Amino acid sequence: MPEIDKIHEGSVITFKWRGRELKGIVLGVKDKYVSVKLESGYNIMVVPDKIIYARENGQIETKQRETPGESGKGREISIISTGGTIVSKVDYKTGAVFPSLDIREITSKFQYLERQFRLNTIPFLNILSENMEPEQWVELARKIREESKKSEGIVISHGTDTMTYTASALSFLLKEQSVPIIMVGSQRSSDRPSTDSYLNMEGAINFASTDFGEVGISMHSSISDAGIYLLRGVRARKMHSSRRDAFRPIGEKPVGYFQDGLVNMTGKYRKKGERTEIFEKIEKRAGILYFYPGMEIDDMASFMERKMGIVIMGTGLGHISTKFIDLLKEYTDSGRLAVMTTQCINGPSDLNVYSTGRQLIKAGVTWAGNLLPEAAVAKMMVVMANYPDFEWSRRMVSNVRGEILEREELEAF
Amino acid sequence: MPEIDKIHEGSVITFKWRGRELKGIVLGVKDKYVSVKLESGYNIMVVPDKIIYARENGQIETKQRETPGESGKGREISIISTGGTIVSKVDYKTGAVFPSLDIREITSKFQYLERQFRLNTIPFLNILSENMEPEQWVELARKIREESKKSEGIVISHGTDTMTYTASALSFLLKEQSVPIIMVGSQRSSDRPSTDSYLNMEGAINFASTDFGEVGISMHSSISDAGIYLLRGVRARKMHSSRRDAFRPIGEKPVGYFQDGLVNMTGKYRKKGERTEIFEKIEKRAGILYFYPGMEIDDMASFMERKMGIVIMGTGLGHISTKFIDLLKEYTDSGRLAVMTTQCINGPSDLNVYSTGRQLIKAGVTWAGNLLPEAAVAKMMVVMANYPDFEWSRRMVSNVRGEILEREELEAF
Amino acid sequence: MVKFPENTKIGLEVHLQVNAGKLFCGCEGEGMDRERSFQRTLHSSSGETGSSDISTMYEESRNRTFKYIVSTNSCLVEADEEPPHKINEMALNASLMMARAFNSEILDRVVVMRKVVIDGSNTGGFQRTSLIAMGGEIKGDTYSSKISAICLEEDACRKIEERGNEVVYSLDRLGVPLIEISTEPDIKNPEGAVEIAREIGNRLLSAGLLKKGADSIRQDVNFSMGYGRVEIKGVSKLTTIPDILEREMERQKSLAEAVGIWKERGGTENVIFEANNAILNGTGSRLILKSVENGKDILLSILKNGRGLLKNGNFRIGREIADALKQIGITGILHYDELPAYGITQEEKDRIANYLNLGEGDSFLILLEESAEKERAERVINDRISKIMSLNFSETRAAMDDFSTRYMRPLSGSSRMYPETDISVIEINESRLREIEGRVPLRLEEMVEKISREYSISKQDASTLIWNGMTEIFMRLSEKYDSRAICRELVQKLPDAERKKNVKIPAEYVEDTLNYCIEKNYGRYSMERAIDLLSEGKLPEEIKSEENLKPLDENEIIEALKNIKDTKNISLVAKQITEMKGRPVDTSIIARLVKVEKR
Amino acid sequence: MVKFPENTKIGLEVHLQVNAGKLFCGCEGEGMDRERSFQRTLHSSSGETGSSDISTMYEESRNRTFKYIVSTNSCLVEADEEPPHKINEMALNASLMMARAFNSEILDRVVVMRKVVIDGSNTGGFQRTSLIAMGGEIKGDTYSSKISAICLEEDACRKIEERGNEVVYSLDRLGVPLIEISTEPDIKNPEGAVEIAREIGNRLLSAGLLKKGADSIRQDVNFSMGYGRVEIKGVSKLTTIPDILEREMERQKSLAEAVGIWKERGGTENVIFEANNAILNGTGSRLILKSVENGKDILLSILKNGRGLLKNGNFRIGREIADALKQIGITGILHYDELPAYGITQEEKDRIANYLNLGEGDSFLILLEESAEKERAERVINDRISKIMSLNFSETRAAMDDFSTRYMRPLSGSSRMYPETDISVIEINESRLREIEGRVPLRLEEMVEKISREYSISKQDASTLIWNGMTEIFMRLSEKYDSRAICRELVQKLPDAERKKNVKIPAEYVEDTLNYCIEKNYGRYSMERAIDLLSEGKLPEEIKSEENLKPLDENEIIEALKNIKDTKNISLVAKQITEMKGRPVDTSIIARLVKVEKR
Repeated sequence: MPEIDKIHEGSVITFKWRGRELKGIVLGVKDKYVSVKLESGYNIMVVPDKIIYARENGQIETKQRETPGESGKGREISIISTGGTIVSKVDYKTGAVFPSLDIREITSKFQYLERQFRLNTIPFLNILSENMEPEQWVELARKIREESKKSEGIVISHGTDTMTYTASALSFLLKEQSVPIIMVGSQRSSDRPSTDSYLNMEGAINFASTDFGEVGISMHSSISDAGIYLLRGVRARKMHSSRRDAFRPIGEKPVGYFQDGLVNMTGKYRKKGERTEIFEKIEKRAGILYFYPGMEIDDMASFMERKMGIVIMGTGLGHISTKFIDLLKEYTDSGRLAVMTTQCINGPSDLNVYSTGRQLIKAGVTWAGNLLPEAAVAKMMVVMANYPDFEWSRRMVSNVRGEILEREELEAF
Repeated sequence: MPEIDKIHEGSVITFKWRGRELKGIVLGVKDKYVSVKLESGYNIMVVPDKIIYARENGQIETKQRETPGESGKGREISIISTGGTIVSKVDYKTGAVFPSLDIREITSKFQYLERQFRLNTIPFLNILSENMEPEQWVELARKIREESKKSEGIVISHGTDTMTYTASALSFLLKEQSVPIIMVGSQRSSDRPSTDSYLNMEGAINFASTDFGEVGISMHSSISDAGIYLLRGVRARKMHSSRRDAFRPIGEKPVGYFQDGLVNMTGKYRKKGERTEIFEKIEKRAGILYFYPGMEIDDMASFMERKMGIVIMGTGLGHISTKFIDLLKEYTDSGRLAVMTTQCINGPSDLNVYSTGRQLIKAGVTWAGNLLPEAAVAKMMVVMANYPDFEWSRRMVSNVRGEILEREELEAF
Repeated sequence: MVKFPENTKIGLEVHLQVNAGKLFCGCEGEGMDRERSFQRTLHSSSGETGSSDISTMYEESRNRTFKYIVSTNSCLVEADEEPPHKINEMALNASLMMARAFNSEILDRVVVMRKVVIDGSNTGGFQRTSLIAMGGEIKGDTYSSKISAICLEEDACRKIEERGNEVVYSLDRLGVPLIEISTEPDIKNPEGAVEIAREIGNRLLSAGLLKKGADSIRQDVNFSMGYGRVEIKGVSKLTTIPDILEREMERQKSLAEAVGIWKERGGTENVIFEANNAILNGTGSRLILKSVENGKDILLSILKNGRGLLKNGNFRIGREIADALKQIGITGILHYDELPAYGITQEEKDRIANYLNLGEGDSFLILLEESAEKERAERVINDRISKIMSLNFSETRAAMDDFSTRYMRPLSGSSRMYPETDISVIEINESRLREIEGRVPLRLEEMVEKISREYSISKQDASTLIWNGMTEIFMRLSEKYDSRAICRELVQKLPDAERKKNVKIPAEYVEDTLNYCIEKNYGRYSMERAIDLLSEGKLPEEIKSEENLKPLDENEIIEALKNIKDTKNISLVAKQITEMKGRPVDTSIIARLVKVEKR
Repeated sequence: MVKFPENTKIGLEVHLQVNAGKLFCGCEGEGMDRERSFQRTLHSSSGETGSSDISTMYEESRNRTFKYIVSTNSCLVEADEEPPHKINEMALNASLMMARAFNSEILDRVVVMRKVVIDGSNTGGFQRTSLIAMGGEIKGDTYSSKISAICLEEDACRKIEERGNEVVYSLDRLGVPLIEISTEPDIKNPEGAVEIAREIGNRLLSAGLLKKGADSIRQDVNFSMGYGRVEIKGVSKLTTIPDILEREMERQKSLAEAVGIWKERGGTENVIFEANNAILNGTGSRLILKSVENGKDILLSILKNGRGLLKNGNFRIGREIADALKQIGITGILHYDELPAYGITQEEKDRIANYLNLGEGDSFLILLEESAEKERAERVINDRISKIMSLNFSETRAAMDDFSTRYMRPLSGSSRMYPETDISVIEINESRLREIEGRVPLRLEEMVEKISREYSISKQDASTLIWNGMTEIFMRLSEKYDSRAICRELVQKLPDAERKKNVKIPAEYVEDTLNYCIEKNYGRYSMERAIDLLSEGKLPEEIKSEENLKPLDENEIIEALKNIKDTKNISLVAKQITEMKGRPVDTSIIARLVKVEKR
């Protein structure tokens, strides 16, 4: 009779449980419990009374299906995959999510794409986006430079969690760009029949064939499977943890809209340029600090110690307790950078309005209108690594990629 | 001839500037520049050629007008003032903002208030809200307990910057409450003809006379001077740095609406109870940590060192780089508390969905649905100070003040 | 009674709606539709369906959009916009209580699964379901049946309408907890199936946990008589089971007989259509004319040896073919046996037979469809015929209102199930099992008996209490007050008042106000007054705060009587006084006072 | 020409709209109204108005709401929902350039102030204004005037309509930069005022910085002739200044005369109204009847010694009183001098006189108003009369279309100004001053002369360039190409093309495409083609990318000529070829080729 600790994942098993004879495929063993997929399709986790029969079968493996390659004819679009929900599939037995990138699965849903585009799939990274590090932004920028030599547009599939950070970082890392760069993700993984990934990707490929010369984000505009927004990377933010329409433009309207196969560019944008050039350095010693009542001086001091620049998310127009003023003065006096943003997310920081703000100005704190915290930290990392320190503050407050809005319309909130 | 360094604020002065004789009142002297208010009303800052005449006058003083007291007849409402834009006025000569709380200025705008209510004004604190510390929340709770003995409702005027923090803290500090507690602020100071303070206060006084047994926030519902929302303190957030309608309910609809003198309670709420009881302790060693790509292990470690509990604002459903897992495990193993929230603001954190989340669960990280980061840190400070440590996690995840929503409707985002 | 074959096997899948909030979110079980809606499409994933499942592929290729009407009892979870919450405790407990009731073995750990369904009835494209227990037995008065599995599932969306490519669903029912109890196929006849199904429903009813409403019990019936298992979906009324099974039995019998004849004739050959639009030139058939006008072709094929089997006496293979084609959206099929008809004359029929060079026992098929659809149609028809010829009739069928059944889809395989990873495995620990131990539902008869005995009320009344879902309230109130009096209020007064005003008074309002009367020691007349006021739309808070329930004391009654002239009819007098004072009055006091007065 | 008194003093406040973006936000100077609007109320703060300023108190007590129509060129700043941004550099420079032009002393530091205005014309309840410079002198051809101050301000909302308690404004004009130049009251006669005002406007025009449009120059006129300073607001047309001043001079003269008589008679006594609704019983006056019907009372008062001064010959004290009352919303005032009228008979007039016991030179007032308003009305009337009696007529008045003026409010005091703390003090440093040094605007005549001379074009053309705001573009393009050719394109071709298609081509489009033609060495015909294409609505990018502007070369023209039969009219031939090929063509080449051909 086979012992429980001899049973392996994938074995076909017959066993007794509370007097009943059951059959199935072993999904795993932990402690005394065996996970079994029954013939009915249900998974159970039980302690068998007795194992009658077990045979290694190998029916279960974790599929690692990455199918790079090209598909279709027409204008060339590169699809660079970095990981995330959009390329994940579920193993139907274990429920484990595994990465899969078969572009034909997408184009088979939208056959016109095959006629219009030559889609070139490039596995680049395969990580959850929360594990993305600034060094990888630079690598991605290099990959973009390489792909831009042969492609007319680049789509980057990316986890939604840190998508706006990456989009911002790429915006600043790209000195010039000759192709549209469209980031796309999904809020429901591709294994679900209700996934948003196909429509988001359809939008992304279409946006990637325009003259858009910025880094954009292509995601659902509402919870219906209807339209897809093109959002400016430096002004977009994931504003809901779970909805399809989580990505919203902050303080402005979407740049473009895709529906029923048609792109409509509704906003202003930079046109693509002649060549793609990038910065290749990044300064990691920068970070975001979120102010809250009760924050201690040491909290800020110890954070600052390791940083060449900090982005503070203050309250309201950009305030923090005045007890931090001296500390900040010392920090900026030492040639380092402190940029104030607002935890309200919407609206500008403006240190001229209240006395606390004016004290912060005197302490050398910089602010840049409605620059978002995520865009601020990405910009800071690029600016500090690639410009002399006396230029940092000026670079931070001047608008280079649409990250600071000159005007906010009433509807934008 | 008077010397420039003999000139004081408030002096009446006649002087020559580039050959012209000018008269005015001195507002200040700094370096060689004299600030003068001319007879035309314009302020100028000039270096006088020659001072012809100067006389101390004392016309200018920084007015400190706090006029506590009572006004009107009817149901007693206490108005506790803590500072902030709503009670600030400008000195029309210097432009300096000074605190002023003359309730008659408000009731004179809405004379029916005098007939319905006896308004009792209590100066309590006079600070900008970004300087509010957790100890002061407890003091405020004590003051509320005291006032609740004689009043039927309490209005707290407060700076808008940290209003939701204070509202959340009070919600948790009040074990039971026998009166409505309505926080009110303004986004445009009372000295401006366009101030929103009168209407916000009118709403607050009216809300304070209902059976609402929670801590609410009374602010503009739109940019028009039309309706005022009553928002649940633990579910409201300042979502714009400058607009009148900055305060928004997150994931739910407003509890009440005030317009044209009428209150309409549209949402569910706890009714006021028999008595007011409070917790009198608070644990300051708690704080919010905002995750961003590139955050270093030391950033979290050094923050944790000083804290008994931390609220993490992760990405998406509540994720951070998996490199922090070990550190978090160590932290929670030592009996301290780590609660995950989302920087998306809207929507739940849910650590069951992705692998990073499940690793965080194993590392002992707690999450509580759509509990907001601001409410989380306030709740943590109250829970940790007033319950044994083995109860902390369970208390954090159980809904006691409507801070965790059971269901989010489609319209709530 | 119809005789079923010896080898008949009947199994049941009974679905019971639990009277609790939704299974994986904070919404209530009942709600109303709202103005708002959203719309979706669903995609099948390649990994999940076998290549032979062309109905699923067809489902997706149809490019259908689903419109979901948002209801007051739906939230982001139903919209597939938020991960599921923790499982509803009350529903979970109900399923465990049912398992205990039938001595089914409860699993230590419950794994929530997703079952893929892409007809739009679930917004996520799957239904959440979990196996709770296995084994056990249902014992009715006459029959019994072994249980194979007890599952706890989410109910699906309620379909509102289908128009063109759009299907409209309401979210109100989506996510309501369903207990699914599947029996082994050990039932021998339809009467046994009816009894077993009734027994299952009665248990949840007896526990006060069955949701009210027409939808609350639905059953699927598994039937086999030697030709494979047929699963009949959507049998909503218990009593129709015998009629449905009789029709199904006859269908299979005739089918087998027809196959016998067919094989004897030498079997058949694959159907291959060829277009010949000219063949019916000059026809008077409006069906044909209209079809041609719509751009369809006339496709013809021999059906070798099929004459007289497609529609003749009991033989209905024609319908089998038509039903299968319908699943892929093709409807225009005619065959030899049914002609002349539809305006096609005998001469035209002969013309076709001639053209196809039809042999003695051959039949033909006419397909009115675009030629582009030819291959799809051939594949479906040939698959269908070869399945029938193999005498394996196993499939999923739908019950119709006329007791017949229609082909729906192949039996679904286990590949359609995979774990719901958003919900962690639920441990069924000792403390939970102890919690339900005292609440294992009795059989309905036992429950009636028990309540009748313990509370000294009639069986009739006890039964009414159970059917109205008032048992728990009744038992709680009876702890504080005379149970017969409480029973009278709940069984007589309450339905009476509701009927008069045509309202439904929430049970918690009734409990709240009656409780108040008990606590205040107000007595029977106040309780009745309370129910009257509730039926008029007053809220418990209002009723209680206004002292409306305090009965008039003797002095007050004396005072009131002064204004009443005719005191003959005591209950009329009581009514007048109550109307006058807005408060209840004890008729016995009136009676006494009136007597005193008269003296 | 009317003779003005010796002691006449006239001062000007000229407001010039600067052709730049808005002063404190990122919006453009021009825009269109949109569908969206919002609404506000304004409150006066107690600290800010004197207690005597009852018109302001009235303004608030009226409970007016202001509705603001959002325009395409407005943002959160105009909505008073966001702090102001940094000051518009171009507008600031323009104001400094104007200061330099008149040798006004520029302040080292500019402090932005808020001037309280609660009529709703500014969403914040105040206008932002800052003093830029003091002193200097404006020299016209005949007259000159000293400057007291040069300010840079925000323009106010454009009023759209007033209906009931609601005033509707558009946000399109709010925030547009205004340079305000105030002169000393050293102008002696209206002709001087006209010349000085024109001189001011011409300077900004000459610098190319004056916004186009009817609103772009507005002036207030200060006038005094010994009875205090009157500020006349809203003189929009320069040429109306003499007429307005004449009327005002006559008003003050008559008023002074009337006061003389009144004083001679022994002066007056306070007006005190008493209600007597019965006195006009039986009247046929519809005015009275309607007033009574609306719940108003008939309030009567003696006006001691006032007979013949209220409306008689040049005397118009009645209107002074009515105007003042109108400011607090009271309109129903009648007086002795104007009766009988309005249906009130001589008999009724006598009845009132009798009732009031009127003396020989006395007058009376009838106020048709609710008694509750009595005190407010009395206060306004008595204040007004005593101000007139004191021969101090100083106040703010509004210019009317008929050249008369109406009372608006008292002169506003300095208490209405306080610093805009949201904007830090702006330093006017050396580098900024150097930057504008070369751009100090010349007098218009000088500018015309200069351009004409330096670029060898006619004065007529130079003047047209300036008036059309094309000077800068002209000068830039002339650096690279023949200035006369450029001038021809801008002064002749461009207006011509615009007129033909009835469009306005943005100046930057013109510059962009002409520049392109110059860089590509395409020549005149391409420039004309460019302007034609722009007038057809094409964008510069399109025009440039499609190589539409490249002139045809000789071979291409030869090719094209083959298709043209009649070559007599060379310019018609050119037109045909351009239409055929979509590209410009040089007529001289055609002429040459045609000649060659003919030979």
